[in-house]
Amino acid sequence: MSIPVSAEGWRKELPASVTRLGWILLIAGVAIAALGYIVDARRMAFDNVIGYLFLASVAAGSVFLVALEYIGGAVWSVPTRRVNEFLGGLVLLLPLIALPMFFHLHDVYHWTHEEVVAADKLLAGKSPYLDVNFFVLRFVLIFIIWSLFHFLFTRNSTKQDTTKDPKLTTINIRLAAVFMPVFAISLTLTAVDWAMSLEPHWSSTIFGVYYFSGTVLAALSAATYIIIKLHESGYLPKLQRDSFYSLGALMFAFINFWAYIAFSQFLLIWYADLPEETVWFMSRWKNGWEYVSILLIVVHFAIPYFALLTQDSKMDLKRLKLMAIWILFAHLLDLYWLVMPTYSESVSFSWTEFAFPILLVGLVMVVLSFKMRRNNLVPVGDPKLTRGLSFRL
Amino acid sequence: MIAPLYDTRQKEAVLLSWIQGKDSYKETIYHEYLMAHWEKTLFPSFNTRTEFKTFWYSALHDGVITLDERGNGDYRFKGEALASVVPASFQGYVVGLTQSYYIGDGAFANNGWLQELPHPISKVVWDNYASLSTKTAKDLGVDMNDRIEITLPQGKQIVPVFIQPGQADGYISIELGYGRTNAGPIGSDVGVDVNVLLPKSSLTGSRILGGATVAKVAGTYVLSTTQEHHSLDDTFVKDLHLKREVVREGTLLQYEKDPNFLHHEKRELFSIHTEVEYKGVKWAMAIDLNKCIGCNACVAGCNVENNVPVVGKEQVAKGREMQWIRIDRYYSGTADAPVASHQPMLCQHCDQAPCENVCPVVATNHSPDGLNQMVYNRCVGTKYCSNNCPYKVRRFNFFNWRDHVAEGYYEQEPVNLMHNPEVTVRSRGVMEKCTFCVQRIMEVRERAVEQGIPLKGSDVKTACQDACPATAIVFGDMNDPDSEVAAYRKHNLGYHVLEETNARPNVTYLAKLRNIHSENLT
Amino acid sequence: MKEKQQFSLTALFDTPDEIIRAAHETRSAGYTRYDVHTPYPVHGMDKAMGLRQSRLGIFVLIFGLFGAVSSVLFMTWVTLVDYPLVIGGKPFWSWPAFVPVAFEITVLMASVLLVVTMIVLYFKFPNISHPLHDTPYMKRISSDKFGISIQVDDPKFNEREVREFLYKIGGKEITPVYFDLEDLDHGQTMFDPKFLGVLALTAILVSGATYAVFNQLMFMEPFSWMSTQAKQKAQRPSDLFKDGIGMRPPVEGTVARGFLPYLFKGKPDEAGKNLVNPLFATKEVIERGKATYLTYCSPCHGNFARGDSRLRGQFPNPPTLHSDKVRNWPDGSIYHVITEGQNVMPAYASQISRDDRWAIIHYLRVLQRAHNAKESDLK
Amino acid sequence: MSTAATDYTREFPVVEGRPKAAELDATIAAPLDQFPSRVWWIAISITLSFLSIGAFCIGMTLYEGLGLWGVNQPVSWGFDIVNFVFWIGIGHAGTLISAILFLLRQRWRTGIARFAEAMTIFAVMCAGLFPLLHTGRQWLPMYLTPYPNQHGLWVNFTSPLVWDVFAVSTYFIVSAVFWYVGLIPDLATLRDRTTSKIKKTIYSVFSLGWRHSNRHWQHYERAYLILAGFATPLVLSVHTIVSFDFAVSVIPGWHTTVFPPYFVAGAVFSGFAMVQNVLIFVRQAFNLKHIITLDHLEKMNKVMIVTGSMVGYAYAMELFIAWYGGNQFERFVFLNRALGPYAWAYWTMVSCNVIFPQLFWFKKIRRSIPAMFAIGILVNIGMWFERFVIVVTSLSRDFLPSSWGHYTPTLYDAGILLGSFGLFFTLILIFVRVLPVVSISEVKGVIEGGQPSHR
Repeated sequence: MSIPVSAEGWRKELPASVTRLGWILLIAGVAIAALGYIVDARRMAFDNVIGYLFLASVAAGSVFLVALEYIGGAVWSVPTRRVNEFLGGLVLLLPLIALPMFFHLHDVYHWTHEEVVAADKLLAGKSPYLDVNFFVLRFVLIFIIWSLFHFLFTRNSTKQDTTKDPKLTTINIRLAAVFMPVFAISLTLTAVDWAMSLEPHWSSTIFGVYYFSGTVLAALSAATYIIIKLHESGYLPKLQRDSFYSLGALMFAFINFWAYIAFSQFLLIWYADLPEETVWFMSRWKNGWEYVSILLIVVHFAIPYFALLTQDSKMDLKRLKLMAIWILFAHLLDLYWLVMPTYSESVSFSWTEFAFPILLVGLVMVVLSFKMRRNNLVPVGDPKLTRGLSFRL
Repeated sequence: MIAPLYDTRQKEAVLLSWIQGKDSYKETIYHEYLMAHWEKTLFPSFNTRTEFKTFWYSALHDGVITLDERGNGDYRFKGEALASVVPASFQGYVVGLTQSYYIGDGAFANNGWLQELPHPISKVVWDNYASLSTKTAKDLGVDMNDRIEITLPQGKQIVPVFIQPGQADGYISIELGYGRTNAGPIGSDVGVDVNVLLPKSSLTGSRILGGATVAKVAGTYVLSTTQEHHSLDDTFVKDLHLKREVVREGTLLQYEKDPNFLHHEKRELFSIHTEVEYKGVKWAMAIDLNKCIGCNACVAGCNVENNVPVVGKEQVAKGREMQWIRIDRYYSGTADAPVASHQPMLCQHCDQAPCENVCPVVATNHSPDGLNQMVYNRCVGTKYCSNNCPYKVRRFNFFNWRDHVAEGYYEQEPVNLMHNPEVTVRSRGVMEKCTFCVQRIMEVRERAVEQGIPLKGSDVKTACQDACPATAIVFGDMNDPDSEVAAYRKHNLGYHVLEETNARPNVTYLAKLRNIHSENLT
Repeated sequence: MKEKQQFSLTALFDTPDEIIRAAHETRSAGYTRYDVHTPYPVHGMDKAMGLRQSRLGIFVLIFGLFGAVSSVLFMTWVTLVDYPLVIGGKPFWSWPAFVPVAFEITVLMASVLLVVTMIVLYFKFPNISHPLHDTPYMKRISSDKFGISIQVDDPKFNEREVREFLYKIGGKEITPVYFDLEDLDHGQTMFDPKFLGVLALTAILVSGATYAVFNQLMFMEPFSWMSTQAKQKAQRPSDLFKDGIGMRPPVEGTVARGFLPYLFKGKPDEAGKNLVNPLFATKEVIERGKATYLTYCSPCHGNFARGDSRLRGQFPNPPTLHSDKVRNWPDGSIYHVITEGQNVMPAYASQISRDDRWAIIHYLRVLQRAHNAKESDLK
Repeated sequence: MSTAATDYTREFPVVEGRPKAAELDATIAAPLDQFPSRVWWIAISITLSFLSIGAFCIGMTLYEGLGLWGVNQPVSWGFDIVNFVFWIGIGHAGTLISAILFLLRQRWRTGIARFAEAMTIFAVMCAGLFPLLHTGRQWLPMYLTPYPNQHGLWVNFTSPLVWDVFAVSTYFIVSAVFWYVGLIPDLATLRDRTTSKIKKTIYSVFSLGWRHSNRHWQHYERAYLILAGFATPLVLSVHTIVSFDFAVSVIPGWHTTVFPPYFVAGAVFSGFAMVQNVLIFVRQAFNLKHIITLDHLEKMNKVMIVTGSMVGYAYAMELFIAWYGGNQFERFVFLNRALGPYAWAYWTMVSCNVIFPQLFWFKKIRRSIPAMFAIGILVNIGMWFERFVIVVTSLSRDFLPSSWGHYTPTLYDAGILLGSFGLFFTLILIFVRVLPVVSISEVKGVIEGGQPSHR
């Protein structure tokens, strides 16, 4: 089978309308967020945490998916790897999203209040870790690590477009091997810092894995949606049903994985019934939060589970596209459910919640069009590309 | 009081029949003699208007009579009398021989229940030993379970070593009553005979003997204890019972200033699920740590009431003692001046018992009156309940103990007659634990039903409560607001052990108050 | 010589490519009763043969849902309806704890029934014999060849045409396959004595073994059911004591707590003189006395102590208790009679507790008063 | 292929060389046709003597009682549950290879799947032995199943041990069914190969009349896919439920939410180590080096680094959250593990599970048979000690310092452990003689030229 491997054959820009829409959404999002900070800074700061965690999911998750492809020796995802690489570029924008939050740490994190910590033996014991300077330091370190790996992966990958050197693949495989443990720790710390420490008395050892399951889902869904959209618009014409099936199957697997982790956490805490642990679930089971909790189960598990259960549904592009969007929304809901009960004891919803989703959608569109202008949409130099394009189950 | 078993005669009856001549023996001979003696000597001095029989029966019923005896009225402490007891100075090591707490001078050596009662302080069972202070042990170069030879002019004996924090330096105390060679299947060859150290002249005199020479001898002898020993200066485990709020203590001064001082850091307890409601009687116990003297009478009482098996020394060493209630002893402070705390620990009959959840066969579950009940016949013995019990008060029959100990001694006639017919005799492979003397509860309940009156919690007395000489244990219905136990539960000093596990125990402890202010002990 | 009938015409092929093409050709030629045999699943064969996708998925969905629903319903019934027990303070219906079992049952039902369905429905188990078995054709297929077999019952079947067709599409070793008619008819009856004998023998063996294991073996040492207890059970005899009574009476001459012996044995006068009713005539005491009286006394003395019960005539008649004698007796005398009995009246000491006896006396006094009411009472 | 820079443009042949399908039949079926060699007889006599030692210890335990073991108060679970979790873990590799790798379309699984599945079944048999034995009254196992009885009593559906009963029995049944379904075509091949009449009858019966018909293959493949789809969550659920045995409790060191995924990772980790160890012998003994290639072993070693690192992550997470959570009991337990009386077990576990497997980062070690064998053994030791650390250290020092105790296993404990290994390897030795250790039909499908070039 002959594959066009000339670099030009694969570089295509997104239409200007997409870029324009991206900018409009981005600016609108920023405006809403700014307004939110003016009107209700505390609430906006919590929304900012959600926004940050969401972006971190998509960005770091995409870097992870790139690394996973290398380390797992997967071929089916080679033709679409660039999408993950592009989305991975979002890690560079993480500080921008996080920045406003840093000015409102006091509103969000209970442990930043020195007088509270001094009066609370438990929090005092955690103060070496839950410390503003250390928090920022961790953020910076994690940002550097993610950016570095993203940079190295993409640099080698793009270099390969011209050199076609299989050694670059070998280097990336080794890098991916190093990245995996680093990613595990950094993502866990992100989850602990940004989400778990919202309720500083509470802790759960599985929390990092829980956030990881959502992260992979979010990154995968974002990529899936973009890939299908590009395929439908003629950007990736050579893709076969088998590749989409793999995306769908992976999505289905991680939906189950998320449910498995979430249920394990719940069952163990419910069963032992220790007040120090149950308090976290109980605050999510009263004052209206119980409806959000139920909604989360339905939205994040039940519906996507049955929607993607059969073999055919995983190859149905329309359904896959819908489910990708659906799961992105579910992940947002998941983060909302994780973060917002700390903000208010009773469930509440406000326009400020829209700021970051709009902003982030715009951001993704802008970043994508920027990247697509400068890069090949397909890693034309990758030695596995031919196999990837002819991948059959 | 038992009627003669087999073809036996009471020793008094034997003596009497010798005095009164041939064919005078009958079973009641001593009884009649005793009654006649009382009628003649004691009864007239009472000068009551009742006849002798009434007097006799009421004396028997009460168990005591009050004699009009007055001393000389001088109750001052006579310091000089000490001189006759304790010599002014000792040479070398001093050996103190004391009666055993439980088997006395050895008369009860054949009673397994008593042999297996842990020593109130050292928690050693089935043995006597030379108790040394930490410094003395260091001087002698011995450690726990080493053996030393004690030589006195009148004899010598090799005794295992036990290091006892708080013991006076240079002083070695050993219990008498052990080392009997012919005491029956249980009591023979238990411990060492230190009677050989007693001078003939001192059999009735002082048992504090100076001038002993002590030398370490080769070999070890392993003592069995029911509680592990942790070094008092190991910061890792030191004072854990206080840090974990297992034993809570305060000072009298503290209490006077602020009666609620225990509960300032209020722990909020709630459940993720709806909690079970108990209407009607709900059993609960309260234990006042101020009153508890750590004597183990409750343990003995429980053993007898509930057919608790004897397991023997080796099994205790393995950690398989079966007592349903135990007295935990904790040290705090330093090895030279330790502070000991006692805490009776038994099944807490938790409302949200972690043991119940995990039993696969529902052999342990909750009764409508709040008892954590154990169904022996359903139990398959997974031991999961014991693992999940925060208090580790469940006991497992690793063997058929009665068959296993002393060649089935406890299964033979007539020893088996001593088992309480109201309580199941457990066999191997089943878990058991404190039942709050459910058989006694049922008895009171039956009586209440029979008489058509409501069950009154305070009518039930558990065996440990009955046995407690200090009335440290209170039992009753916590839903009865007037009951003593309800008052204890509401007491300022009341607390539950390991509250944070949310097990909701039904045994309330009253924190110990130490009056250390006046003695300036801190 | 058994009668043989042709089953099909078979042809062998060497490579997967050939067989795929051959299958395709066969289908295009319009044959319907044919089959392709390959030693392992060859990709794309389903398409080449034009087979529809297997329906097993639907079965699995049904089995799985059945497992999930039935297990949850069962656990609900057990914990809510049949035997609700408080376990560890958890609610009776602890749904999170049901999830693991429900999941396992779902998987078990779905996967085992799936395989059973496949074997029975598609592999036609237990009817597993087939004409192709034991043919040289099958032996080659089992090893490394690929084959097509076009059956005789195909509407388009024609020996010559098919042979030519197979040859045309590259088939080698084109051979017919035959089968025995007798094999098909070789049915077995239910009432074969041998079969019945085996059944009977199995039944005897199984029931015997069950009985031996569960009623004999399992009750021997070392298996313990705690049915023998090393203690003197209530109401059981004992070999140890000469009188054989296991539950020992208190030793003579002893006094139990709360039980002073009755001091006026055989001395009714002294009892009357010395005993005083320790209870006050409160409403509760009288109620209690009434209940006890009606239980123990009324059968003879009558509900109103008139000595007019149904038992009249069967014994020396029980007297009325309204006689002057009884009315003027001190309480102690009545107590004595209840305790010790009188004439034919037996002692009630062991049936009626002491307090109850005194309560009866109070009640009796009430009856007596009612029977001889004074005028002042009427007011 | 190990010399030059790796060629990414083509898929590696799963089977080395270009064996013909018929040759495969002969190679794989060879052990079934020959009289067992002397090595085999020596091996089985060793394993049978281990088995009889175990049988003796089990018999004595049944007769005398659990007191023969080292268990006590407070450590009521000892070797029994350690071994149970260990063996269940060993079993997980088989299902992972046969089901999860099947779903992931990893063709290299074909060479080892059959063997791994057999190991799963044997390991589950060994594992199942221990929960039965560890109960005090071993003659009452039926009490753990909900059957209608005259007491009117059911089981406690909130008990993890009941979940275990369901999970382990489901796992065993489904694994056995999965294994058997995989065997059907091979049995048919054997039926058509053999010349012995008895064998032919047996194979005929168990091959259910299989005739390699594509009309059957079609359903067969579908069923196999669905079974794999069920086996995957099932295998996760089994070790998850085993982890629940500990994690639902309130005992510090047991109650932690990361246990489910951590146990699953650990199970796969130890299972792969065991499969790798045994396969090294099998490929040698039965001339299967071209079917079970060095690539297979290397891939398994890679899986071991991944799962080993997951286990390491869980250790780190437990330590971190024990500190972060601020619960003094948790903090104590983890300090006690690292520094207390069982520190030796803890450090054995950490070094064997986290440190030594890191050597697999080096390709040379990954492809060196002696090195990987040694590391595989170390991993199995480490994983056994992991369960020991979890079970024993947590129990020996829990809440009340007064009830602390020490656990010392007895010879009976050791004997039964030895016996379980005896049982496992005896079953394996019998298996390699009576059934094809490699799936004939699956391997035929992945040899070069095994599939049509155009579709």
